[in-house]
Amino acid sequence: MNSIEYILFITFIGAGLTFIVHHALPKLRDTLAILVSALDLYFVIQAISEKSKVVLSIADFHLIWKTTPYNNLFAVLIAVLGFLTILYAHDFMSSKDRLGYFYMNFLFALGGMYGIVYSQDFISLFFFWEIMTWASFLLVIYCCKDAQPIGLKYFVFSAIGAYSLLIAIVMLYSLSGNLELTNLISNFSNFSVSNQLIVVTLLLLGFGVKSAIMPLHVWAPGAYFISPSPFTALFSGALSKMGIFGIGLVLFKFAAQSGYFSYVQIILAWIGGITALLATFYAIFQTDAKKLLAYSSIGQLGYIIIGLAIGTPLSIASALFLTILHAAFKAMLFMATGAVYFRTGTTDMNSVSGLIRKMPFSFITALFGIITVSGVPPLGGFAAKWMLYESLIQSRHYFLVIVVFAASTAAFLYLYRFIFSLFLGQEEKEWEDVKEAPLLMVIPMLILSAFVLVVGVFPGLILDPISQSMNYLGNFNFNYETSVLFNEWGNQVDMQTVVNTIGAVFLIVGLIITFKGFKKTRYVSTKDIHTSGEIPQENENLTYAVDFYKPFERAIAPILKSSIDKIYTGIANNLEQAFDYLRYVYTGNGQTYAMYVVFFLSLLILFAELIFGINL
Amino acid sequence: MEINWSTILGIIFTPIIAFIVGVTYGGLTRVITARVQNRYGPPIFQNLLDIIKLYSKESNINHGVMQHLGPVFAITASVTTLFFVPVIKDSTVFTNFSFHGDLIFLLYIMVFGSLGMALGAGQTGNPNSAIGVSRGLSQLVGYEVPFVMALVAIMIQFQTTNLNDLLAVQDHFTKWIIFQSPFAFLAAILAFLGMMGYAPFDVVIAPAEIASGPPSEFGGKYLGLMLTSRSIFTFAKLVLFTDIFLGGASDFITLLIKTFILYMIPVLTGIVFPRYRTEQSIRFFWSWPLFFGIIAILVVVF
Amino acid sequence: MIYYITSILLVLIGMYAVLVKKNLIKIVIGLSIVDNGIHLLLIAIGYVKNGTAPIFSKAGLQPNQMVDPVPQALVLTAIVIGLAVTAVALSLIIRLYDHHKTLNINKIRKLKW
Amino acid sequence: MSPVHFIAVPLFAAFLIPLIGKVSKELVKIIPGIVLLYLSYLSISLFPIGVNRPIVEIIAGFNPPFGITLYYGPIAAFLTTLITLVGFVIWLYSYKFIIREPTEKYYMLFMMLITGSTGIVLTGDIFNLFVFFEITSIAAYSLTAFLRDRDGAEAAFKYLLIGSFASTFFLLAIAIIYANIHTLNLADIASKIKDIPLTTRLFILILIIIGLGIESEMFPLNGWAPDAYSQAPSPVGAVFGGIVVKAAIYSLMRIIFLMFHTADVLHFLVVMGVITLLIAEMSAMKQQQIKRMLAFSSIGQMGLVIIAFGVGTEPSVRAAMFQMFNHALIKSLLFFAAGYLVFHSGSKKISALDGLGHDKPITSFFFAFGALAIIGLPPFSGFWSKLYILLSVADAGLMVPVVLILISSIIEAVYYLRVVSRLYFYKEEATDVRRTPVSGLVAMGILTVVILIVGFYPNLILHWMTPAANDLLDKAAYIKFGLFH
Repeated sequence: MNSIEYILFITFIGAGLTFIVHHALPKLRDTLAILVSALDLYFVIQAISEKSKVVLSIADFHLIWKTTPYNNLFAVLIAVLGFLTILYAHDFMSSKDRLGYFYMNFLFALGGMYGIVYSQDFISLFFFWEIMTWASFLLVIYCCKDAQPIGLKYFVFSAIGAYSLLIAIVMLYSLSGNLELTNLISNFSNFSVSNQLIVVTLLLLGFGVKSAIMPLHVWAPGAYFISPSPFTALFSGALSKMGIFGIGLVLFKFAAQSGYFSYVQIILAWIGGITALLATFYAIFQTDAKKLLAYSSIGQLGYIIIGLAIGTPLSIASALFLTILHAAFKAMLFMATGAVYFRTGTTDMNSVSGLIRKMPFSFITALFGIITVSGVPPLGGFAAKWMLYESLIQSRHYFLVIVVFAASTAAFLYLYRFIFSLFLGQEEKEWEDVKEAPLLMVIPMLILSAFVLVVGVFPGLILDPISQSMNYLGNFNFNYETSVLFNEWGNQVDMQTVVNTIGAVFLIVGLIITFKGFKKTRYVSTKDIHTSGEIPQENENLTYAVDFYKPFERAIAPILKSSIDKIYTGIANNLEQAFDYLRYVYTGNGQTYAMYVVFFLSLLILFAELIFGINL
Repeated sequence: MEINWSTILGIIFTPIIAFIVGVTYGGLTRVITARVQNRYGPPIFQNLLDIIKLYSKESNINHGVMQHLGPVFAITASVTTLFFVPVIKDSTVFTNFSFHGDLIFLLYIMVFGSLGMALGAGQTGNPNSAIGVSRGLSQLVGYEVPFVMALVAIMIQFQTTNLNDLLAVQDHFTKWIIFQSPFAFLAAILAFLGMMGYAPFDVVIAPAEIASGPPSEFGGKYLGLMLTSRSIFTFAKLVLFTDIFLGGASDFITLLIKTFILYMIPVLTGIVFPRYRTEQSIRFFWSWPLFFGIIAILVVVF
Repeated sequence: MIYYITSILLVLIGMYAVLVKKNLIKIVIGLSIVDNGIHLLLIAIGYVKNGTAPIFSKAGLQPNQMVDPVPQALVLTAIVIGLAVTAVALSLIIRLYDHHKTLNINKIRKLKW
Repeated sequence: MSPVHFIAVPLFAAFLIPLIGKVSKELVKIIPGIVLLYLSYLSISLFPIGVNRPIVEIIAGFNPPFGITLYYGPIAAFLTTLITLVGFVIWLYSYKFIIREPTEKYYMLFMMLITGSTGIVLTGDIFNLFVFFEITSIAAYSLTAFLRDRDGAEAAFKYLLIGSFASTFFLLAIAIIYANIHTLNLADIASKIKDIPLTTRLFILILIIIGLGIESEMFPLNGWAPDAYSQAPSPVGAVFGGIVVKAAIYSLMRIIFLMFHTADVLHFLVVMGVITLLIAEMSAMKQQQIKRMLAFSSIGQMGLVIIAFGVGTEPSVRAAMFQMFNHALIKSLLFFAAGYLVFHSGSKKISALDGLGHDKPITSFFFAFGALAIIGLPPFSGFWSKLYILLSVADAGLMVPVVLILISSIIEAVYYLRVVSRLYFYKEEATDVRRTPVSGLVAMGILTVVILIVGFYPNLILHWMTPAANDLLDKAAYIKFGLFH
């Protein structure tokens, strides 16, 4: 057996085993799950050097899995994130019931993702796509009754996506009689233009649903919100990246072969841009931390899609860079939120506040997370954003760059609100007894925080595998050094200098201000504040959280008026109503049914020749 | 690593010069405002005296580590911005690190300080601070958009994102970008009004309404540090605008003249205008400045 | 020819009863009439004018002088089946009447949609 | 060992059961199991022979085309195996489920149903086909009303009304065929059908479509189906969905492929299949009762099968048969699970199922499993058949049906998942202490395991589908073997 076989085998068998173990030896369950994900990680790394290939014949198809640089990139992402989230889940989930179900589906989702990224043919891709989808669906509805409609919405959208994938696959099969990726890629230019266009559109639609691009995103906020936090981290960090994985593949392996590629690029890039902007605006007005992060996630995927769609080397690099980074920082943020939830039982930003001194590590994680999201140097987010802007400007997408910039500036708003509401502000009595999350939850968060810091200083570390996978996607070369980024005009940003400067100034001034009058500097509680002479009462609410961005909301009110979600709900309701009318043909009267038969008979007789032809 | 004395000199002297100039400009503002309003006003060095007084306060209070670090974030951003802007054109000393960063980097490092301050202000638990931050960030979204449009227009026009390259282009005063790309300048200077935070865009600190907003809980060494940072940052921004639009400066006299002229624009506007509400100012930035920005880009494209 | 016409008429009459009459018994009668019409049709198919029974009862009898035996066999089977169906139908009607106290088909529609 | 046993043994058992009922009630319950076990064994052992070369059995000593023949070819081998195996599982389930007297009648009718269905599949004579159809139908009417309640009788009467129509039209078609070409042997008819004038042939075709389409649940002829499925006892629902419909659809397709194999007829089938599928799935969406929902789903699946048959290429027919196989298993599983869920909740309503997943975890698990399988999610067997249907339909260039099939799949997923989520996530206090009997669980377990195994090794079944599909499509071979040429 080679590594890929091990990975698939271990994950799926492990998934089944955890379910059984949960009922037999509940104590071993978590250990087993962690072990499975650790083994996966080991074999994923093993697979990189091994160059494994697996061929499995099932039905009439050859299912092929192979390692390519592009596959490895995503596989490592999944493996690392999977391991950390399962580690995190151990304590987070400890008080929940139905853990066998949870871990089984968690591992199924992981296994589905491995199957997708390594697949070299569309059947296995679709097969595992579906497994991943239903495993994640089962995790979305895991919590409670309220999750059911949300889960159903997620499933319906996933099904629409999956089935448009399937239509494309079926079309490809009927066009070329084969579903192996390498074959299809080389055959693709032989298809007629309209077929090419339909296939590409359908594939993009299918992958786009998973990556929640704008008109198809409505499942995401609810699903991210309601799923248990360890899974949300994986969901947003890795699972949604499967869409990105597919889009990258479709764009550069298929669409790039045809003449209308530039139109596809522009449309997709603008969809990404609008996604980023609107999702950011929606995120600003959420009152729940997880929903806020969910919208943020949609927005970030918008950037990634822009990067892929632009298709210059620098932009693809930025997209892939952001893909990895987003996995890290969104996992960090969801984990930090999860830690808050674990201790306080809520993620409502209007009720939680002032946890910074109670949960310092969660705060640091959240802080690093938001700095990375915002793209402020010196953390990793800056490198990604920088490459994106440079490539947008240099590929002459002038207005798109404005949209993107507006989106990422507006992102400061929700990011600040996120960290302010949960960790800063008044330290209220209600949360006096809150403690830091358990060690096993803190460790993954800190590991990821360290990662974003290192990547921020040395983006080259990640750009190495990225440039390899870009060479797999096409002939994309770009210039970079371990800590220096270059744009296409040759201008540079030297992260080392930047970090040194920031670090030095910060340290010097920080030390001065700390030690100047150190003994006379007092800490006072947050009740001891300037309130224009009035002394705040013990139980007086001094937290400013509700309607935090009311002025901004007033400013952009026209944009927020329309809701895509409502349109979909309307359509769904009307359809159900229509279906409801339709079943009234079954009147319940036997005679009516007999009438149908006779009516159908006479209809057929009347139009016999028309229907059955004369060459019977 | 070989020791580069000019760099070290630059690192030491640039912040000091920036601080002195910034503080003096701050004092001048108060004088000018007073004169316009038919008052006598404080001495020019009042701001410097204030800062010295604040530093010399013996006892200080804070509400936690983020408040403690907030001003540090702010000054880090100010100084870093300053280091990545070529203060004196073609000078080996005052170019600092401007070759190692570009305009987009500057855009981001410029908000670094405000965000750090916002975090510090947030921890104080003073609702007024939070309200101020909310307003400030909203306004930030407002003016960043036209500003970026102006920058994008310029970047496209001159095919560079580095300030030194832009300086190299403007070797004669007819080639100053203010003349080559007037709409970009218009968009940028209107955004600059917001950036400086004078009236009509001073809703963030609105002293009478929300007790100065974000800085309201800061005192002593913290406030001193903030004011220091503010002075340096003002100078850095002025130099940046001078470099972009007015062809930079080859010596200090020119630099002072150009920056002073630029500086007077927000100051004088601030004296004559009343205060905008947050949504009004956002709408303002998204009307004329945005329009100028679009024109600027369209002009470049066609 | 008359047989064909009669059988078609019978089928139509039966159909009418099934589709229009509201009484369950009448509907079952209609079904039986339709059945009978088709049985008659089958017999008519095999009928040979002045033919004899399909038995070689006397020497020199040609096969084409005999009535076709197959339709008769079919009809016998079909009659038995029709009987069984009618029996089941009537027993169901009894039970329906027990539950609904009516034989009107329009009122027996608890299962719908 | 001969295919005659498939008909003779259950028929004999059916008549024996009431007699034995006088002696021992327990024996009555066991005999059908033994019979079905024997038939399963028989079908599996005959299978390789039948697939290699059709066995043509002469019943009454007359050679074809005069005598009645049984034609045991690949497709018959496949379907008898399916019927007997599903029949055996249904018996296993019924063993503890049918606790209501008179059990001997239940088993007698069940045996008659098996007789009729295997007869339909095996016979090579069109009138014989009619007779077996009637045997099946009469048994089915009676089984529908087995529970002796108000709704059962109503459903049975509707079924009977429409069913009689079906038999009438079918008989009429037989009469017309006989009038024209004086033969009843299917193979013989197939070889002579062109002798009939065109208009008559059209008329025959229409009558046959109506006659057999009623039992095949084709819209708009399927008014009886939801009522009958939902009012019959649960194992009978499984019998309808797993056995009767399969036999009916086979006979329809056999006749069409033998006698009316033209592009227009096939297109007509595709259109009817799509309409049936869509209307059934849409109607299922808002059903209040779980078994009625399953009934509509069943109709929808039949629409899918009809589409695949209608495409009429070898891969599509193969896919259709695979789908029939999967549907028989999965729908039986669903009916089984639904039977006990209804039993435990004490109501047929879907809303009464809230929280049963905690109370009755195993039964609920089986239902959820079946739901996921029938939606066509991997790695269950339903995935492969749906995939094959889609591939073959698209291969024939019919993209619109592909899209419509997938839309209906989404609808299907929605209503199934609604039920599943009710089972597990709508908590309610459990009150029912009765337990699902072991025999029922074993029956469901067997189906589950088969569904999973086939999901992982679809070739186990697919391998046999190719000869079966060829059997259905190759008219010449049928005539050749059927007439002993």
